[in-house]
Amino acid sequence: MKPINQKAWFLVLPVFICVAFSAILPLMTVVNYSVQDIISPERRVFVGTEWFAAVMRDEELHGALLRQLGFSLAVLLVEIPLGICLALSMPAQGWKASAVLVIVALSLLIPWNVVGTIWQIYGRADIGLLGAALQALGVDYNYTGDATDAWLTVLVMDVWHWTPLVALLCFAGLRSIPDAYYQAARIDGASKFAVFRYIQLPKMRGVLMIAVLLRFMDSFMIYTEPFVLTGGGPGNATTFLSQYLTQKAVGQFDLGPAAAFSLIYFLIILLLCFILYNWMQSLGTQDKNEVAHG
Amino acid sequence: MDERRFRKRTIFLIAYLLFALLPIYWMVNMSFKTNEEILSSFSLWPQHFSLASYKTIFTDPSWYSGYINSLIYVAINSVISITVALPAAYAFSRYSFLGDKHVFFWLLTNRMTPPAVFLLPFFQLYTTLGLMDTHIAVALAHLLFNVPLAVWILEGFMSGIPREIDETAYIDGYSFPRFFLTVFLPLIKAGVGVAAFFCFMFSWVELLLARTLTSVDAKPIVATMTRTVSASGMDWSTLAAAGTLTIVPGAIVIWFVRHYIAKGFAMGRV
Amino acid sequence: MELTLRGVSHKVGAQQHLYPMDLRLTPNAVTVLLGATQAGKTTLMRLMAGLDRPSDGRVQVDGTDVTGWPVRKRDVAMVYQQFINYPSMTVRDNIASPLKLRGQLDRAAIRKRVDELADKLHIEMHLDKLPAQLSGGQQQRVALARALAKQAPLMLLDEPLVNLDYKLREELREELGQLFAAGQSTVVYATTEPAEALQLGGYTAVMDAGELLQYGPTAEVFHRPASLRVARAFSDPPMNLLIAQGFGDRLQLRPGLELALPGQGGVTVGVRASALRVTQQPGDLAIQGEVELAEISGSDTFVHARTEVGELVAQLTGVHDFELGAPLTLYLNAAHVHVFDAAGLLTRAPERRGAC
Amino acid sequence: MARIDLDLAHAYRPDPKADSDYALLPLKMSFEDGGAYALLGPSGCGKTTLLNIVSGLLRPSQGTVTFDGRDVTALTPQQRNIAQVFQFPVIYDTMTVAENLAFPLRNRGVAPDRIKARVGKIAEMLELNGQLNQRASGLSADAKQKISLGRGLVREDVSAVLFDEPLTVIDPHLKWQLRRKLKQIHNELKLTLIYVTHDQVEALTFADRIVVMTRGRAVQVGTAGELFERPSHRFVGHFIGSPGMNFLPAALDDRGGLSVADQPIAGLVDPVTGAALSRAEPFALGIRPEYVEVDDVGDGVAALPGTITGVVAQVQDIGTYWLLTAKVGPHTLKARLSAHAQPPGVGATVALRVLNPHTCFYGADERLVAGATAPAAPVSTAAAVPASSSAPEGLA
Repeated sequence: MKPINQKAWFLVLPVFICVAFSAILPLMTVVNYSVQDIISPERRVFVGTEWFAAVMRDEELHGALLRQLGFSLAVLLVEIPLGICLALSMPAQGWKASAVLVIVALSLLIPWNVVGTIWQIYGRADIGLLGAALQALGVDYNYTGDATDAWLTVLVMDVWHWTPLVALLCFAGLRSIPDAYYQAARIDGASKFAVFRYIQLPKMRGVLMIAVLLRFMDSFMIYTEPFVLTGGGPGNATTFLSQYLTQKAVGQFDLGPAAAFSLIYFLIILLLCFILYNWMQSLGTQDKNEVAHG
Repeated sequence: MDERRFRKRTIFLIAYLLFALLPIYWMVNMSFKTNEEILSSFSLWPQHFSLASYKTIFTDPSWYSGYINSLIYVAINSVISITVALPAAYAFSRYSFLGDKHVFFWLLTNRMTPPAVFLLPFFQLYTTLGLMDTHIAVALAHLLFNVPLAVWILEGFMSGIPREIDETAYIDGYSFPRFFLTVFLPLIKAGVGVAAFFCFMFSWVELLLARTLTSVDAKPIVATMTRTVSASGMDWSTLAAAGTLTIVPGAIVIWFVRHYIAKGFAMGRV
Repeated sequence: MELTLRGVSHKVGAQQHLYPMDLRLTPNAVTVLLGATQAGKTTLMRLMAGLDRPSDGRVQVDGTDVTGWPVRKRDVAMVYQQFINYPSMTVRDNIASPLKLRGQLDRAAIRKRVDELADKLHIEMHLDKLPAQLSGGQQQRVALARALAKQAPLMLLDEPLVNLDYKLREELREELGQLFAAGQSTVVYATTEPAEALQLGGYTAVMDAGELLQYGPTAEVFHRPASLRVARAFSDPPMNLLIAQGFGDRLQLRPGLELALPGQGGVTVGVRASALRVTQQPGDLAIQGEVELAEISGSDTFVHARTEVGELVAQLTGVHDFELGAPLTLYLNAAHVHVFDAAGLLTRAPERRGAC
Repeated sequence: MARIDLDLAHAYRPDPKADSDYALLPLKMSFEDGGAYALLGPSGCGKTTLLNIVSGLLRPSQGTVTFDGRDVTALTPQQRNIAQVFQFPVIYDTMTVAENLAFPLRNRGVAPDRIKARVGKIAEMLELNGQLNQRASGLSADAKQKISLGRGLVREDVSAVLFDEPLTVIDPHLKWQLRRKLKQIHNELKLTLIYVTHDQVEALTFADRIVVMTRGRAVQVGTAGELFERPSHRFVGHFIGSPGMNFLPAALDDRGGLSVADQPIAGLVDPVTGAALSRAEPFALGIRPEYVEVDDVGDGVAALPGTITGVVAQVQDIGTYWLLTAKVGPHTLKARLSAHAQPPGVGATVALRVLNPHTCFYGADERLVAGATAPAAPVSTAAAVPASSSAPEGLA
């Protein structure tokens, strides 16, 4: 039981100031813009919720939101199971483990636009290994032209880029399982699947929650990689929420709708984060008292 | 039965490692070819090995200044994030206080907010403050994402240290600052290392804010690279070389924290 | 150093961890806090050390009120259950840290003091190792050395031996007895084992569910428990409690089974396991029964028997083998019995010969 | 159920030379079918290594392990069909109690109704029948340990059930209930049980025969009575009993007169013991505090045979008995007086009778050479042969 100590606020103050400076101030400006029509720096007209209503009705936005949700769900459906399998297949200790860890974690450290560039080169039919290979196999693959090809390439790129995060989280979860559990399972004659289903999965629940939270949130705000790879094309097949918002805010400089949409986007994130965080806490406390004497 | 399952597992692992390494290999391979060779022939290995593109990067100030700028603001950001996050993580890990749950959740939501949402406000804020196109601007902007992450990871590692060690130190007569520096910090060296790794990782890879808040003086490598995309005729070779060079710092950092990577990713929760 | 608690109680959220109590620790003596887990021993000890602040009541040291003082200002030393040392420092630095912080002694004096303590606790050969390289027992010795280095007027030990091997516990308990006897500080020692309280001697405060039941010299509290609750808390194996009816000059356990003791109405007869014997002596009361289980604890055998007056536990010296279900006659001398009235308060205790 | 025979050793290094290279010194031992055995010793004495070798989690570097004559040295725990209860409760969190108990049978493809009957019977025996449908993760530590045990007991063909200090995380006041439950189950099912612990109370209570180990060597195997009355090694005398056995240096002069701690002792040693004691090398006299008789020394009182005089250093009221610590020259001797006796005052000189049927004598190699003529508790049939290796004795 943690002792109550209000003086602890002094320790938290520096963080509060830093994050407030770069969070609350900008948020106020966004709110400020979202309720005004700025015709020129001098003339500003209060328009209340007009921008919000406009954004709600904006067809293009609906398209972008649907594509974003579809993309994020696809990311989860592919990356979580793939990450688990990868974690299960990674060696436990020794130099092999370190080598595999470094190779697997490498993609997480590549700047996002370089990831885009890599796949941009990799996928081209004329100079890319993947493009050339697919063409040799007779598959007509052109991610710049065909919408589904583009969407699939962005998905595979994201899988290539972020699955290691899920894998490393699950790997950490597996590491925390005491050896006695595996011995008990061997003694009980449990099959490989039973060991996974009844020992490894329950123990990985905590980290899997973190993985789902991180992956869903990060994919929900993806911008750079698709922008570099397909520029949101062909048409708006791979234009997701962040890119749509950036076009509106920096591209066309119509600040009102952009600010309104920013707020809505932020509220969606807040809501999803709240749900997942509480679910994680309830699972966490359940694990905590179990592992208390583990 | 054991061998068959073992072989199945290693095949899957090797397949994934190939899937992970091939694209990188292809870029590195291209970085040693000249543009002509890239466009003319298709080969798995550069016919005539050329370091031309690397030479251009290391000589052309607009290129290598990008790396220097990136490293500067990443370093600033990491130092600020860690020094600020350490006391806060200690407070969250050791005490409960009014609204601690809400502040922790608020920090988490900041980590999850899309940079795009704050694009415009940062732009306005830094222009009014006259901080546009400076390393500090990008470093401060990235604080919004790195500080919550650092607090979360450090809090996880700190909760692993029994509270009785703090009490024993206070009983022995340690004052809080002396205890924190001489006793507590050495115990969470791993945590600080991993938190620094994550701060580095995030601000080194982020493009949107870094490009928007800088124009010339503090333009990071990530921004200079997007410039070549719109240049006439794709200078693929230099682009590939620049890309390869951005991977090098990442690989070095991973090697240093490889033992704590897994634990760090789980935010010390494991 | 005299520590006094005036009306101290502690409430955490809705839960009352400690009910109001007054306690004056006999200065420069060992006080054992005896009670089952969750009896509030650790909570009380943390209040005495100043690690926590009591919900209300006053903590006084030699008359001055130190209730709110931060633990740094209080001159106390504490040893925890799970051998707490500074993992990043060598054993020598661990022991020297309180001395260095106090700053009264120069380097040579500190070094001499540390070596002296290391010899006393038999860890002189480990001084340059890290605590993690030592065994559990050795790590606890380092924590003890650090606590002793301070020579604080108040020294608190929270079940220091519970995580150690059985035999190591026995050795360290004896060493602690000698260390406390030599020292001149007030010692508070928390434990769940009555045997530890008896072996350390000094004074005992029996606690149960957050209440302080009785405080007095250890032998006194053991032989004359004020109430049934104290008797239950201060006996291992549990004291045999038999319902009896008092008829003026005799107590009837069952028709035909009577003790020649004064008593009126419903009483409870408390028989310690050591009071029951298998050898008959003149004037004994014989109780028939059969063996349910025989447990061997150290140098004694505890025989659980189902008898005509219910389940009884007898303690026999040495190792004895009993067939399960074998018939057994237990003998009891009326003089060796405790009697508690209907309210559970002690009315009669066996008279005691020998040094009290 | 199986009779387990061990004839092995386990070394840290491929070519062990000195004692310290061995995690387990060469030992030859057998566990009777249906017997309850305890491996008792301080931390790091090799008892858990021995348990892991029996369970198959660890292969001995040399020697064999046989179950009912069948060589199982290379077999896995599953193939050896053993069950094990670990130090902290190991249960499948997402399952209910019933599913936990049924798990091993389901893996062996036993028919569902057979499983149900078997689980019901074992749950009844473990008093878990009330909680069969609860989630296993929510139960208390001792209930979880029962489930862990139950997973072994449900299998009718289990060869042995191994325990690795199972009571470590149990609350002190619940420990004796679980100990009693284990003993009752052993009486009912007659399974071979091997129990590792450092706590002599658990070992002496739970097991019929106890293997006392130290520094990788099985020093003595015997019943609680044998270990208490005739410890075959000084370590066993010290380790068993609370407080342990007193040891005093003794010597035999050429006339056969015995002197203990440089004090000549009146009365002669009985011929059998006298013959065994060597004239030349020094040896030690071992006597348990419970068997030391203490009398006042008065000028009128004749010196009783077999007594030495000492000065009382400390008198402790342990409640159920008085513990007297006496100084005999530089040596200390502990003696136990009954709670109702009148203890002598500190500083008084007392006569300590150390020569009686319970006295043991130990040679320079710390092994029992003679004595303890008192009849030990009835010795059960098969006596296990303790290790008699030639390796040098390196005992602290």
